[in-house]
Amino acid sequence: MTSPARTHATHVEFSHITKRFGDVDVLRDVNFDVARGEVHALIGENGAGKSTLMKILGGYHSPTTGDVVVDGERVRFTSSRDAEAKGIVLIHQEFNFAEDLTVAQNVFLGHEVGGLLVNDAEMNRRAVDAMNRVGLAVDPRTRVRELSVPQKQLLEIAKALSRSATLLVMDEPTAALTPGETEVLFGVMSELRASGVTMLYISHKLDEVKRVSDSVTVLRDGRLVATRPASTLSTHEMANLMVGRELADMFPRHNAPSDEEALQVEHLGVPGWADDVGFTVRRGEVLGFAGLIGSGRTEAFEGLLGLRRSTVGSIRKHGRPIRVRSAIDAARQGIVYLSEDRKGKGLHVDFGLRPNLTLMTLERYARPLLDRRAEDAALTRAVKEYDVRASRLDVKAASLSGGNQQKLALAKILERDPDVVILDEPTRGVDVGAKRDIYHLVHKLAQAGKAVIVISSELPELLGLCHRLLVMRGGRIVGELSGNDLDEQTVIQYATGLRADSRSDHVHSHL
Amino acid sequence: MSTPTSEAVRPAKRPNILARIGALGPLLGLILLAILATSLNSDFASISNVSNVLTRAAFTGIIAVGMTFVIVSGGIDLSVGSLAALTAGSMILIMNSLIPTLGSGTSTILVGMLIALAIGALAGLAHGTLIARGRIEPFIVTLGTLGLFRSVLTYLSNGGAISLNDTLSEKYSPVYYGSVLGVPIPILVFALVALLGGLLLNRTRYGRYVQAIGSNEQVARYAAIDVTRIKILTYVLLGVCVAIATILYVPRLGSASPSTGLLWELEAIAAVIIGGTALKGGSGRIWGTVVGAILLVTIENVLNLTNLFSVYLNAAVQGVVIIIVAFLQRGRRT
Amino acid sequence: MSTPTSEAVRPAKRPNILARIGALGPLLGLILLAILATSLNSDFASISNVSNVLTRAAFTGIIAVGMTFVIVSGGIDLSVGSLAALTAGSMILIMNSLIPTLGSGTSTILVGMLIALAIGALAGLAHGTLIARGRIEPFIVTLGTLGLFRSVLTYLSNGGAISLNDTLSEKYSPVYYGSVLGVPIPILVFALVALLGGLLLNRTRYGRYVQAIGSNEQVARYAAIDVTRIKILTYVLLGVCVAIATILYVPRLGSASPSTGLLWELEAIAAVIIGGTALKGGSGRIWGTVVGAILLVTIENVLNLTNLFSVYLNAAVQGVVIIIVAFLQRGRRT
Amino acid sequence: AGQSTPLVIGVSIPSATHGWTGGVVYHANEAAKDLAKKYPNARFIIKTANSPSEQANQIQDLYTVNKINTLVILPFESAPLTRPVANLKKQGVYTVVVDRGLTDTSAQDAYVAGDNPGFGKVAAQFMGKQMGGKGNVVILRGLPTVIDNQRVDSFEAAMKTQYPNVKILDKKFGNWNRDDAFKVMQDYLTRYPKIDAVWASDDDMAVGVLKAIQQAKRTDIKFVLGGAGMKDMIKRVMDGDKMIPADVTYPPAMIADAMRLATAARSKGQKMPASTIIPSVLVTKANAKQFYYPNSPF
Ligand SMILES: Nc1ncnc2c1ncn2[C@@H]1O[C@H](COP(=O)(O)OP(=O)(O)OP(=O)(O)O)[C@@H](O)[C@H]1O
Ligand SMILES: Nc1ncnc2c1ncn2[C@@H]1O[C@H](COP(=O)(O)OP(=O)(O)OP(=O)(O)O)[C@@H](O)[C@H]1O
Ligand SMILES: [Mg+2]
Ligand SMILES: [Mg+2]
Repeated sequence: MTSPARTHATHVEFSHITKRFGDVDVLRDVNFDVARGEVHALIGENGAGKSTLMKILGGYHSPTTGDVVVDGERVRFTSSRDAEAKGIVLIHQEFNFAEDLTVAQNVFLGHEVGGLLVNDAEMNRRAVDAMNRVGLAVDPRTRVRELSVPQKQLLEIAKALSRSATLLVMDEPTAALTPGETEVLFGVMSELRASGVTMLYISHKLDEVKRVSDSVTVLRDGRLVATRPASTLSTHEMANLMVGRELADMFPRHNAPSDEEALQVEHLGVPGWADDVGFTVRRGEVLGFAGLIGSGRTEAFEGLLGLRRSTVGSIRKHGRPIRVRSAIDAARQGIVYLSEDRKGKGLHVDFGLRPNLTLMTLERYARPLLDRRAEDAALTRAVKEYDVRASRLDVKAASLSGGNQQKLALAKILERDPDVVILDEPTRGVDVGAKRDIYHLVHKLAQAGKAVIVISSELPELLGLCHRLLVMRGGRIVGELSGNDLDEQTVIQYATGLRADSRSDHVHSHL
Repeated sequence: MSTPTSEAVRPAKRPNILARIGALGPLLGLILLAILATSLNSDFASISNVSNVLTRAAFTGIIAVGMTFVIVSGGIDLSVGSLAALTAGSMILIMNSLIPTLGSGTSTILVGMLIALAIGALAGLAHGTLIARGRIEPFIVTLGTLGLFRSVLTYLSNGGAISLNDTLSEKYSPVYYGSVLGVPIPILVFALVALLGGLLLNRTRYGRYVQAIGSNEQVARYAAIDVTRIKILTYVLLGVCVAIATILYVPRLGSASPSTGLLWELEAIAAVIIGGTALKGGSGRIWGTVVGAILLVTIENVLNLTNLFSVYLNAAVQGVVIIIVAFLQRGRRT
Repeated sequence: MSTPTSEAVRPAKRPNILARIGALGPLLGLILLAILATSLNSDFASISNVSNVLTRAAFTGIIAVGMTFVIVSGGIDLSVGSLAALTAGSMILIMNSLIPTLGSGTSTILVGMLIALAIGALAGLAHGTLIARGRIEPFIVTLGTLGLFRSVLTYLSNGGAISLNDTLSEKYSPVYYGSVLGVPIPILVFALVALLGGLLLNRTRYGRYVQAIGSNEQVARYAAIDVTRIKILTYVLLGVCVAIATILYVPRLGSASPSTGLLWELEAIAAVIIGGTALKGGSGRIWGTVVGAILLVTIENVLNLTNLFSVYLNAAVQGVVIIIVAFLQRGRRT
Repeated sequence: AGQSTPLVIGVSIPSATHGWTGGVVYHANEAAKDLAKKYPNARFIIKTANSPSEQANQIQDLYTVNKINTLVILPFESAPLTRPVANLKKQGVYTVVVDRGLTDTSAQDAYVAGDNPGFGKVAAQFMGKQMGGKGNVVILRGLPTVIDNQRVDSFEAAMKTQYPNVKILDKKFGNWNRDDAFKVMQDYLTRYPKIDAVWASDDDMAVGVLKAIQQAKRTDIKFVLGGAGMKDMIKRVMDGDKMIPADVTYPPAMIADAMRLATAARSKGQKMPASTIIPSVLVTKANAKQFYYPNSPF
């Protein structure tokens, strides 16, 4: 985006911001300006302090020392309401919903429309309008509990848009979005930009950063590394600034999968979500699942694992028929699933790191009493292996940064040493360095003879990572690509229904 | 670039029929019970019996409406029965002592009522403050005051009963025994409280905030909701509901004793939960609570009207019916 | 993955002093109370009194240990007092009826104990199944059985008491009145149960799963934990604890009646919460529960030893002390 | 013998949860004040309990810590307190049991009691006579306890033998509680179109019964008989209230009698009679004055 509407007045100035949690310095003397009307990207590794800095701006935290200056005026926010009074609205990295309330009630929570009695009809209407802007069409009377992760992400954005912001902070808004939704969001962003709204944009998707932002600020380990015009930085340079070293080959070389089938699923149905899904994955193969939000990928696999009501024709593992009625059966069969919903299904955020890591492999530490020292050793090893960055090992999982939580969740399921690994959005919220690590890990797993299924909304990731790709649409598998067919346009055509195969013979022809 | 919109652009489905029946569970239970009762003893459906049942349901029902707010906000109050007893006792003592100055007429009764409301509100304020500001578990705070309130009443009454002066009692009695257009006053008040409660919970900011806090306190704080104040208010509201119930209760027997209001807390909480409000808070429905309160009284009534079981087993039958009704509306867990 | 960690991970640090005092709240309360009591009446600290207090704490204490598991897993059980009564009654009836065949000796008593354990475990199984499989609110299920169990006992006892045969009673009495190396048997059993409970909760897979379920059931399900089975087991465990408490209790009074175990549920839950376990589940500590149970009995004991307050106000003093202790360890909310 | 050793008398009673126990607590406290003046050598410690096991704890504490040498106890219930009292007796405490006899009489030194079977019998005889030997009666029972069983059984037995034409329609628990009695009576009234008299069996319950009848505006019920001797009810008998023609005593003051007897005997080192029964008396307009204690809470 070029910048016709851009003015050069400073909108926000961060001045010598320091933030400590306990005895840990999370931000150290951060200084930079955000110009009015610009899209200012904030990038940095997981745990660099991006979210913390934005929470300070949004009034959710106060800085330990230093000041936030808005419109030349030093501000001390005591709550998000103070920040909103200044037109500052934050879209959180982690969702903030009262899940028992409806979509519209959440959108207007704290800003209800109406007099003595609230005007629900009006709020429902306006919520629909706000959601329309981001391409989300759910009944405003649905309880948020019933939404999927990407829908919640879109709703967070819609909610922020319903407030009239002059400064909009977006903390990884696209982490859970597919390219389609991401495009819609960018459309909204350029509208906002045209109307003079300043935006702070955090993302680990550097190509997006390159595309939408005017300036880029890089944080590393709580310190400011640089603030540069986006036009002067390539994504490669951004990555290097973030991690402080050279990052080579994002995607590892693919080894050829074996011919031995690891998992074969036929006629999987999840009422209301997926219909007649069937696929085969071989040992050593990385199989991708692409599709738009709502295409039913998550639900299909949750159904497969017995985590929701489902019907299935047959499941074979290593050629033998097996029954999977629950996640317990699946785990016993060596099949594990990483949920896309980290907070709700993936991690016990109120637990420490150790019990989270060892939860699925406790039998290893029971002799018969749990050997905490052995657990700690496992944690120390895993923290190193997966590069989980925590200030201390005895903190709650909730206080890890988003990306580090993701690494912990991944470590937890891989602790079981499974045969079939299903990863739903494995790199959601993960920084570029760690992403690369995860990609290499996936291939290491494949090389070790495991079958890996990756569900992802990042097409480049799927294309770079997978041997083979299945595309879902409307709860069905509509296309399959492999080898030289793997190409972005084709996937999008399948996903959006511009192209269709008669799926069953296509899929099976490859077996 | 204009990639087509996501598939999320699909209308969300309406809850299915089964889920809807689940939501109607308690009502269904009540209707089944009523049919059963009528077939066992046709007097059950008589106007006078129905009016008795509803009048009795009014006390715990009104308290249960207040309790719904507390539970939806994520709290609990075990002390309501004791508070009712203390309020009744204090109200009677004060009214009796006012006779020399205010006479034994309407003004004394009105003052008595105001005092009851004040006691209820103050007790609620104390609870709310200890819980929301003192950050003590509501279970513990109200377990403590459960003992405290009843103890103070016992002390005031010297272990016996505190009786309202006869003339006053006569004057006051229409508040319980009177009726408007054939409908007993307690039923009218119950209906009014339930209606207002329903409006407050579902159609006002306050009610919305109560639900938000119960659903996720952190989110409520992030939405700049004054969590402390809203929480305190739920307890005050409940205290006022207890006071209203007591105001209706006192003219019934004209006395208060250490056994007044015994176990009302269990009944009120049970009414709320049977009505479909989750004990862990977040969402609830007043009409469910009303049905729950009526259901509980009806079970007792049916047992009194029939001789199907040994009297020793009354509580057993109640227990089984409660579990069955809860089963009818179970499982809206995801 | 082998990126070198940029920042050396610092070793785990001990939580700070304030947090520690908070965690020690109930113990602090107990110590303060003991000092106060000794200054009021020096006999408080006598060995015989301390042993009395601990022996009494054993009943609800043992139940509270089981209750800790239920509460940590996110459940509740209101029926423990009734279950104790029913277990005691059935156990006595069966032992009495066994005398003709097994004689009035140890074997009859052992059979009685086994039956008590079986009843407790079965009741727990029923609760757990209704709650975990039937997906009914634990509050409702156990409120139902609270009435049910006591009712059945009342029915069995015809409203009166069920007394153990005298000879048997004599034989059985050492289980309560006896001691090993000067320590009364109930205290030993209590210590053993608490120790095993602590190990089970903190040092076994089962205990970890219980905490995981209470903290977030959904996450536990996704982590391939058999949520249903673990939940059912917590209720079975509690049922067994109730049975153990009953086995110790029967020789003390040698009888069971409709008032046996009255309000034990409140005491047991209060002990758990005072001990620092959150009512909403997820985490808890057995030693806290033990301290909580002892604290509750101590308050009563101190009130019995002194004449500071009118007898009418006993419950008031208890209530206030409970709130104060809870306040001492409050606010570990984030 | 024990002239010089002080007399430490522990009094253990159920806490005041309804009118009658309220009266017990009141009379025990009054008697203690009274007796402490009369016998400077005697000290009284009064404790109330909410349950049998709490009461068992209490008497243990009274012995271990307060070092009582005489115990006057109104047991919450008979069976569960038999062993604990026996235990104290074994330690040398003089035990006086009031109202509810222990299941093993050797556990007590003396027994002072009301007459539960007599209570039921006197009530039945009065009602039968008052009804002219025929008509319908409903009964409200107390709580499921031995006392209640004794009263109701003897009421029914007396009625059956002396007035076989009086029909007992039903007997449900009113829990010795005004509110519960009100509800049960309401439902009796719905269920039975013709009731001639009500045996409320307790003055607290009679209060609820009367209100229910009043509300239903039923005129078929000729009278209600309560019991225990609550002052308001005695007053109504005294005043000639048609609905309350009589009462049957079961005086809560029996605790005071027991304390007096025990103090008198023990201060002289004597024993009390093994058993003192305070009969249940029919109170009518003629003798009501004798039973009226305007200062008692009950
Ligand atoms: N409440 C808290 N208590 C203690 N430490 C915290 C707390 N919140 C954040 N931290 C720590 O502060 C550091 C910065 O976290 P922050 O969430 O700002 O990172 P981030 O840059 O947003 O990372 P990500 O890209 O993974 O989202 C992390 O090491 C995190 O563990
Ligand atoms: N058959 C359907 N009827 C109504 N709505 C549907 C249907 N299928 C999907 N949706 C909508 O799509 C939402 C989310 O779909 P889902 O989570 O399955 O997508 P996904 O393929 O897993 O994509 P992602 O992984 O990106 O979330 C649902 O909450 C629902 O509103
Ligand atoms: Mg972040
Ligand atoms: Mg998904």
